[in-house]
Amino acid sequence: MKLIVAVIRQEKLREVLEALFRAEVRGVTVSGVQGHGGELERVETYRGTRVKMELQEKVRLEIGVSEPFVERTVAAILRSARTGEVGDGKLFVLPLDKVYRIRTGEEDEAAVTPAPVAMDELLGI
Amino acid sequence: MKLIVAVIRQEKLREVLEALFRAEVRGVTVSGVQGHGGELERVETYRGTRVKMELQEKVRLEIGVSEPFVERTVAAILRSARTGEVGDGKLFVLPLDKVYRIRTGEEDEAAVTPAPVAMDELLGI
Amino acid sequence: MKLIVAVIRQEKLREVLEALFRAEVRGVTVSGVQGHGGELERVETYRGTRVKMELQEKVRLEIGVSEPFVERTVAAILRSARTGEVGDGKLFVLPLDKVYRIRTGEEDEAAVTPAPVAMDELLGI
Amino acid sequence: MHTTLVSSLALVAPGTPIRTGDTAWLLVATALVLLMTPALGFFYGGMVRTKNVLNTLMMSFSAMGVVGVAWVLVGYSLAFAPGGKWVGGLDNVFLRGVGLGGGSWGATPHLLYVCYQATFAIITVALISGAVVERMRFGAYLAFMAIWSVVVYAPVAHWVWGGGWLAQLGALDFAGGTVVHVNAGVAALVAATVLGRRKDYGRQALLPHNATYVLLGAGLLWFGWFGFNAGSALAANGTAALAFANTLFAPCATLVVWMLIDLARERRTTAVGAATGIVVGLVAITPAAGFVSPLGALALGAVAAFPSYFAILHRPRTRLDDSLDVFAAHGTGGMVGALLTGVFAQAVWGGTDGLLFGNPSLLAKQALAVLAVAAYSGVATVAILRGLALVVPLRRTATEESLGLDLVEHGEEGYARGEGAVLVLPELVPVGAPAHGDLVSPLSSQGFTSVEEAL
Amino acid sequence: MHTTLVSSLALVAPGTPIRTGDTAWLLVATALVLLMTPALGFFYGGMVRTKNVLNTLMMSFSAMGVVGVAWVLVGYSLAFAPGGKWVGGLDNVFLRGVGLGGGSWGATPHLLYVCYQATFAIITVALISGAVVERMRFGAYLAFMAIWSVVVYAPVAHWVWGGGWLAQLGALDFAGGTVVHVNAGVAALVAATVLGRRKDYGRQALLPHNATYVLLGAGLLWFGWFGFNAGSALAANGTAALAFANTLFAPCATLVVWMLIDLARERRTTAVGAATGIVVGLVAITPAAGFVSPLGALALGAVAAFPSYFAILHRPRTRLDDSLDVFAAHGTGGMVGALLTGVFAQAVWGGTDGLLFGNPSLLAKQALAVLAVAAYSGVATVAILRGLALVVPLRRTATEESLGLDLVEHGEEGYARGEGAVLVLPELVPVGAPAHGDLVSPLSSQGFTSVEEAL
Amino acid sequence: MHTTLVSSLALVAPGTPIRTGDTAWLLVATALVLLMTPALGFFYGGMVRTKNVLNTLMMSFSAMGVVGVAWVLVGYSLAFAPGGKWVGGLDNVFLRGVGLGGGSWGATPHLLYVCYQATFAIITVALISGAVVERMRFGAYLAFMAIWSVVVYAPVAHWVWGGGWLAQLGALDFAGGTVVHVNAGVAALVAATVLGRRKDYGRQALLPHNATYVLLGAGLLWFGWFGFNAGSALAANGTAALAFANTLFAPCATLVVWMLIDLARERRTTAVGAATGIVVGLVAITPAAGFVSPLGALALGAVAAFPSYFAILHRPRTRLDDSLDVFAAHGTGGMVGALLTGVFAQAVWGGTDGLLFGNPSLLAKQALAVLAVAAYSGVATVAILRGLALVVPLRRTATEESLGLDLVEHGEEGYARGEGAVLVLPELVPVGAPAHGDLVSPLSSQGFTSVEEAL
Ligand SMILES: Nc1ncnc2c1ncn2[C@@H]1O[C@H](COP(=O)(O)OP(=O)(O)O)[C@@H](O)[C@H]1O
Ligand SMILES: Nc1ncnc2c1ncn2[C@@H]1O[C@H](COP(=O)(O)OP(=O)(O)O)[C@@H](O)[C@H]1O
Ligand SMILES: Nc1ncnc2c1ncn2[C@@H]1O[C@H](COP(=O)(O)OP(=O)(O)O)[C@@H](O)[C@H]1O
Repeated sequence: MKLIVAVIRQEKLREVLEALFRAEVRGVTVSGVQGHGGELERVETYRGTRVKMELQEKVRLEIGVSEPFVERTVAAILRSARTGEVGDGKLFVLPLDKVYRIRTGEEDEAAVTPAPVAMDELLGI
Repeated sequence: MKLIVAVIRQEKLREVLEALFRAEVRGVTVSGVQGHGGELERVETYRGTRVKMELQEKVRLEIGVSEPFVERTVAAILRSARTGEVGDGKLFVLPLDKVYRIRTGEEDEAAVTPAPVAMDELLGI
Repeated sequence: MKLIVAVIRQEKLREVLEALFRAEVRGVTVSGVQGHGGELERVETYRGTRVKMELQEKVRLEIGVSEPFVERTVAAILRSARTGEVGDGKLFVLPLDKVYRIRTGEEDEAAVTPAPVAMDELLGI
Repeated sequence: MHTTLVSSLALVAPGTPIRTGDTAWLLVATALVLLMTPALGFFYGGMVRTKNVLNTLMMSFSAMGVVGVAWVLVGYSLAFAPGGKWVGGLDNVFLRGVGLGGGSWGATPHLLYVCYQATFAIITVALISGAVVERMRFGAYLAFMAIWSVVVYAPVAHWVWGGGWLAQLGALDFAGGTVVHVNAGVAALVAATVLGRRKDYGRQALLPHNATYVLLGAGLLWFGWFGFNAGSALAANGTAALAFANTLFAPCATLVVWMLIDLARERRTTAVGAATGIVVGLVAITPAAGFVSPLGALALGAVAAFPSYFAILHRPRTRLDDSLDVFAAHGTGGMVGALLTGVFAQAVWGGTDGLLFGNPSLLAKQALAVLAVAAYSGVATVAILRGLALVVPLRRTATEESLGLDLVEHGEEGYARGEGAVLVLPELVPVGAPAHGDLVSPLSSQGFTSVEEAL
Repeated sequence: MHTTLVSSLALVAPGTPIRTGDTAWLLVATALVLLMTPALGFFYGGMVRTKNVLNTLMMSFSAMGVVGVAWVLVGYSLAFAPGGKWVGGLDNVFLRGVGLGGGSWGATPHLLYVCYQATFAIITVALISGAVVERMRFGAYLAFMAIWSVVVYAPVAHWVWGGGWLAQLGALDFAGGTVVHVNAGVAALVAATVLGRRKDYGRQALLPHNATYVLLGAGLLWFGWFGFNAGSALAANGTAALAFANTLFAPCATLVVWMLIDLARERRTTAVGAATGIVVGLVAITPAAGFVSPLGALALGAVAAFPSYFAILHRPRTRLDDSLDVFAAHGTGGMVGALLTGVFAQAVWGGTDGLLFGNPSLLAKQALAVLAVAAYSGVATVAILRGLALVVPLRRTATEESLGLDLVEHGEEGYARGEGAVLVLPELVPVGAPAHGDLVSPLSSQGFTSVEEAL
Repeated sequence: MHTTLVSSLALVAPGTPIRTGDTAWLLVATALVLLMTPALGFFYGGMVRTKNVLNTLMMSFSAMGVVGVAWVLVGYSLAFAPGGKWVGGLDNVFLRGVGLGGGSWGATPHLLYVCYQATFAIITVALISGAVVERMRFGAYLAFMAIWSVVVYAPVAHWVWGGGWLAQLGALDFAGGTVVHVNAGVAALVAATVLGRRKDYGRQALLPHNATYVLLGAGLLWFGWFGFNAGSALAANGTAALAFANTLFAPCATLVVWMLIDLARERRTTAVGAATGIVVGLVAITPAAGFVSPLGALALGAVAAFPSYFAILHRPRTRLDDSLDVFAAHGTGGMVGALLTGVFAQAVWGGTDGLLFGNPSLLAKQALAVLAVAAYSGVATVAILRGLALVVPLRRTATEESLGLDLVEHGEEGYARGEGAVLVLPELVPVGAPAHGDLVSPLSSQGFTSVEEAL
């Protein structure tokens, strides 16, 4: 089990989510963060006071995956989040001791496999 | 030392915090996140444009605990965050190399044990 | 490779960032979180209803560093984030299996070393 | 319908001459009172949780539509057309016979008078919403508004202002202390009781998500209230000036006293409290505005702070989830104002002499007016809500409450960030189908790619 | 310049006597119409994404400056000074000959009439901005406003209100259905087409970042619109009262119908929809306000909901990125209102009898007026934009769109949190140097420490 | 007290006849000026950090209470009751002798005139708050307001408008360039100096947390300012129209010039800048509004942009933490306006001829008026603040500044999210006990479970 943490550009979120779904990764937790790296900084002016904004808005993804999924998840993110400009972000892979699905108490692999029930409903869209 | 990361329902936050305090876990860091999993999605409409909201508001807890506390912390969260409906969230346990309490520089176990001073003040409430 | 996660006081963010830059750590991801620890709580009143605010606004830093940088990064944070009052926060060091720079696909050490291109531009400020 | 429409379109009733100065003022006053309803929306909307802000705003905004239409169709006539002691006649149904000349109300166009009174009906109904926010079904609320404005508001307005029994009795209500505030306040109390508590009430802290909106609303309400009170003179004359001054100075006093009580109790002056204090002062001076001296208004405003302050303090300790304290602010404030009118009113300033000027009987009449309005409003509101409940459930389920009424009732968020939002092309979701369920099953990867790129 | 200035400063033209009541109302009405422009800013600003809120607000606020100045210099004269069928003369350029007496417009000061009309010119131009938000260059927009207000707005105002050919023809436009709404609506359509779509249009969900601002804007617009419509009587008389009543009741009906369509289609009543419904009702009643009966206004408002509702529903399925549906709300609403004026107008209420009262010719004239204004506005707007494009690019690049126009055009954020913001002392960034690039290279640790501590 | 109260309640002084048109306008104008104070709250509130937004708003809202009451009790009398060169008499203390008839001010009710002037006193005091936000103790601020309004505002108003020495001298101040803006601007400068800088000033970037509120405030201020300036004609006449037009066109010019300077310097037009430009234009035209031609107003507005623009640019490079640039906007703008009145004023438009029309002596009088008001305001404000400081500390500690004044002074958050908020039952926290400490020790698990479930 690994926990994959990626910091990506805001405007890439949708593409990355799509790529993840195509890679059959269905569970993901997202949050808004701010990053500092090699990017150029914004200058803003308020009533004659100039400020440099050191932090850029980014999005952070956190995905718990079982071993067989690590590679494709990483690949999906790396591919879909890239623009080639400085500021594309970083991807971290962390070891994970244990995962639980809170609803059922299922552990590890079982905890991150999508509930089959959802599949039926797909037809209802 | 472990870092316990849990993604739970917003409305369960208070119950989970209570359960943690009962389990004598006093330190916790909380943040607002958005999650995608097996949950049903919300459909919203703005001037005739329909959008599906793929991400649900969730709360993320991050708790550094020493080994003896891992089990009860996990148990407390699993118990208090559960509703049984899809969307209850996940709990991750990560290995932790080191913990520091910034105020004192104390490390590891000492870093996550509540400061005794707080106990006196409890009476003052 | 390690992932350093620190929860600090909001008002210390600028000092910590400065300290990190002095320690030549250039990449960092920041997010707003709320913490509960040994701090005193705020009491607020709305139309005669009194509430205790259990969570304090904090800032969370996440920094991926290569081994040689771990010590100085930790030191920089511990030094710059300290006030000595309860509530200074915690610092966690997590093992990291892998880091990628999304822009280039570079891995590990290379992924967290600042792009040399940025250096030229520094002169332009 | 066609003939009725055409024939009533064709009718322009004559009237007495109008005066431009008075008309100018009544035009403005009417616009000001209409503005109070959006203002109330923000006053209330700031006090609820983020997930219910649009629903709360909509409870005020929709009142402008529903009650406005009901007023044109029958409300005005029931309130102000010649009628009996209890209710007006049907002469002005569909505004038949309403023209552009002056009449008994003054030297201003009849139609403008209809508008002015319409804005009162609208805000009165909207006031009630504060008691049922975060849980009432919006459809039921819309129906409630239409019925209540006709069945409760119109007759009560008739009693006091349309020549009904309270007018004949000699009870004073300059601009609506009983008609508007006691009436709405009691209805709110009853509605909160019938609807029941929010599921989180008393368990969780339900905080105002945007206190700046509460202040914005209070500021705009004060501004609009000059139209409400000084406009009630229906002329740009000395009485209007008196009512204006009292509407300025009474809330000044209430605000100062409110801040002092806050300071004494908490050593802090809350902003939501200050906004509330302003509104309470405005409510309290409403029945008295054209009848008491400015110094009397100052005293009245100062005194009126106390009952409402402590009512608001006490209410959360009860089981009554009158969520935004409509009763404590408007009901209590209106009652106190109506009674104090019986104390401070003065013939020399345009009223009837009150208790302080040697005439205790006025106070008795005031008390009777308050009781009568409270009783009728209470009973009728229960009846309407219980009746409605037979047809449609009045409140949302606990799950829907959790989701928030913005999503459930309006399918929107107040402050959408758009992260993770995916366009759904109309073809994918058949019209009418998913509907109120609000929730569809999760997107497959197909879902994502099916977004038509080449619009 | 100096002599011109001094000589025109010295001139106060005489005029007929003024009436205080009428003047009082026109003073207020003018202030109310001016308020509509900030209100529009919030109505529009709430509908864009967070990163463009200031730009969208500025598109309205800057109109007050640019169009106001252009109006004083030449616009007013071209619209209202004595002239020909097509355009006014130059007699009142720089407001020469404009004094404080009354005249053909009524018993109110000429200068006040100039102000009143100025506020119409301002809002008309600001309305167009809704079609080009989130991508148009602000500099180009400022130039566009100045030119359009003089080249398009002033002549069209002359046609209808300045004694031009449409006035002579007998087409009715009480307060600007064609002059303001059809005119701006068509210009918006054209501008959206010339500018092209936003890069994310049809690909991403572009959500209103703050629906409460949309409601705030709608509430304030309604309030201001009483000045717009009832003020157009230019007197505090029965016509003003009629226009006022219609401006109150028509949107009530539109709002109710809009909510009902929403309910029928989605089983939910959207708040952004309700705000839109109010505005559509206001637009539709504008040309008819002083010509139809109140019940006619109710009917007109109800009917007018449909075309705009379905136009707004349909538009996102097209390639047309009229981003905030200016055409669907104002163009369509204005056309429907202008045509329905030809149906519901009545001589007995102050208009000319329309279709419903046996005179189909009025409807033909109304249709001609709509077509003429639409044609001229469309052609002239294309010409202006294409001409401007030769001098300056009209829109921002895709990257700049991504960054958001608040940053790119204004160097600010709407809601700055200040985390990670570092003071730059003026000495560090030479004036004018980094400028529009907005971006400077990353801070070294020196950058941080160079913040002068001892100011 | 009882006898005084009753006797003054009983008195209604007679007066000359009133005119409905003039009264209608003054009623509205007064409401408009009152609205400016909440508007100012939002203009200022948007510019501070999130943690101080409520405190900043409260500094404006509380002025309505405190200054309003002080005005009724003694302020009005000291300013406008018959008196000497320096200060008015005590004839109208407690509003004794104030009735509903007209008088020297015009054909409007005396009591309404009191209200109109009250709104000026309120906003003048509220203006000062911009200099001391984010650090001044609220209690000290409340006391300061009460004293300053009586000791500084009332006499200065008397000098200029109450028949005092500046009126006798022939200095012109149509609507308060010196009385309101120079007065408040200098007091602000002094207050910022006495209070000292915020702890983060010059070290951290202190950004406007909500620039949309700054624009909202500016829009509402402009709207209200028509009451301020055109209302100062105290009649609905030609002068009112002139003042109205100038209040419309001067800020148009200032706004355009401000945006052009911004463009020239930064290649970007800031939104906060545009809002500031509007306010500066309004300030500058205030003393001149009824005395200069519309074209003169345009010129005046354009010129006035420069001094304030560069004052605002320069100030952050100094040690002076006049946090929201009250002096640069109101002090400088008021001085420039007052002096330019001496340049552009014209007898033919209702003023005295100024420099441009061959009369340099007016400019000298204007300069004297500015100096006198600035000197008195400066000295008296220092005295009041130093005096107050003997009784109560004027500012919060550095820790309290860090926490933010919303929490420390009001015990609230502007935008509460409610996560982690726990209800405290009143029984648990004894009334009065924890109080200003704001902080209690951490919750044990008991704390959580002690929330009474069965209310
Ligand atoms: N060492 C790091 N640890 C954590 N986050 C980082 C690190 N380096 C960069 N980031 C995050 O990645 C974002 C982009 O990084 P940056 O270095 O600018 O671009 P690139 O990876 O393309 O060189 C930053 O804004 C920050 O959020
Ligand atoms: N693999 C995952 N990695 C990270 N977060 C996840 C993962 N799967 C689910 N989550 C988080 O948990 C939440 C609930 O998960 P979901 O799969 O819907 O419910 P359940 O766990 O009850 O089947 C999601 O909204 C998301 O935030
Ligand atoms: N065990 C923990 N796990 C995660 N975060 C913690 C933990 N303990 C404390 N924190 C975070 O650190 C902040 C300060 O901790 P606290 O215990 O109050 O102070 P101190 O470390 O000075 O004793 C808390 O607000 C919380 O965000």
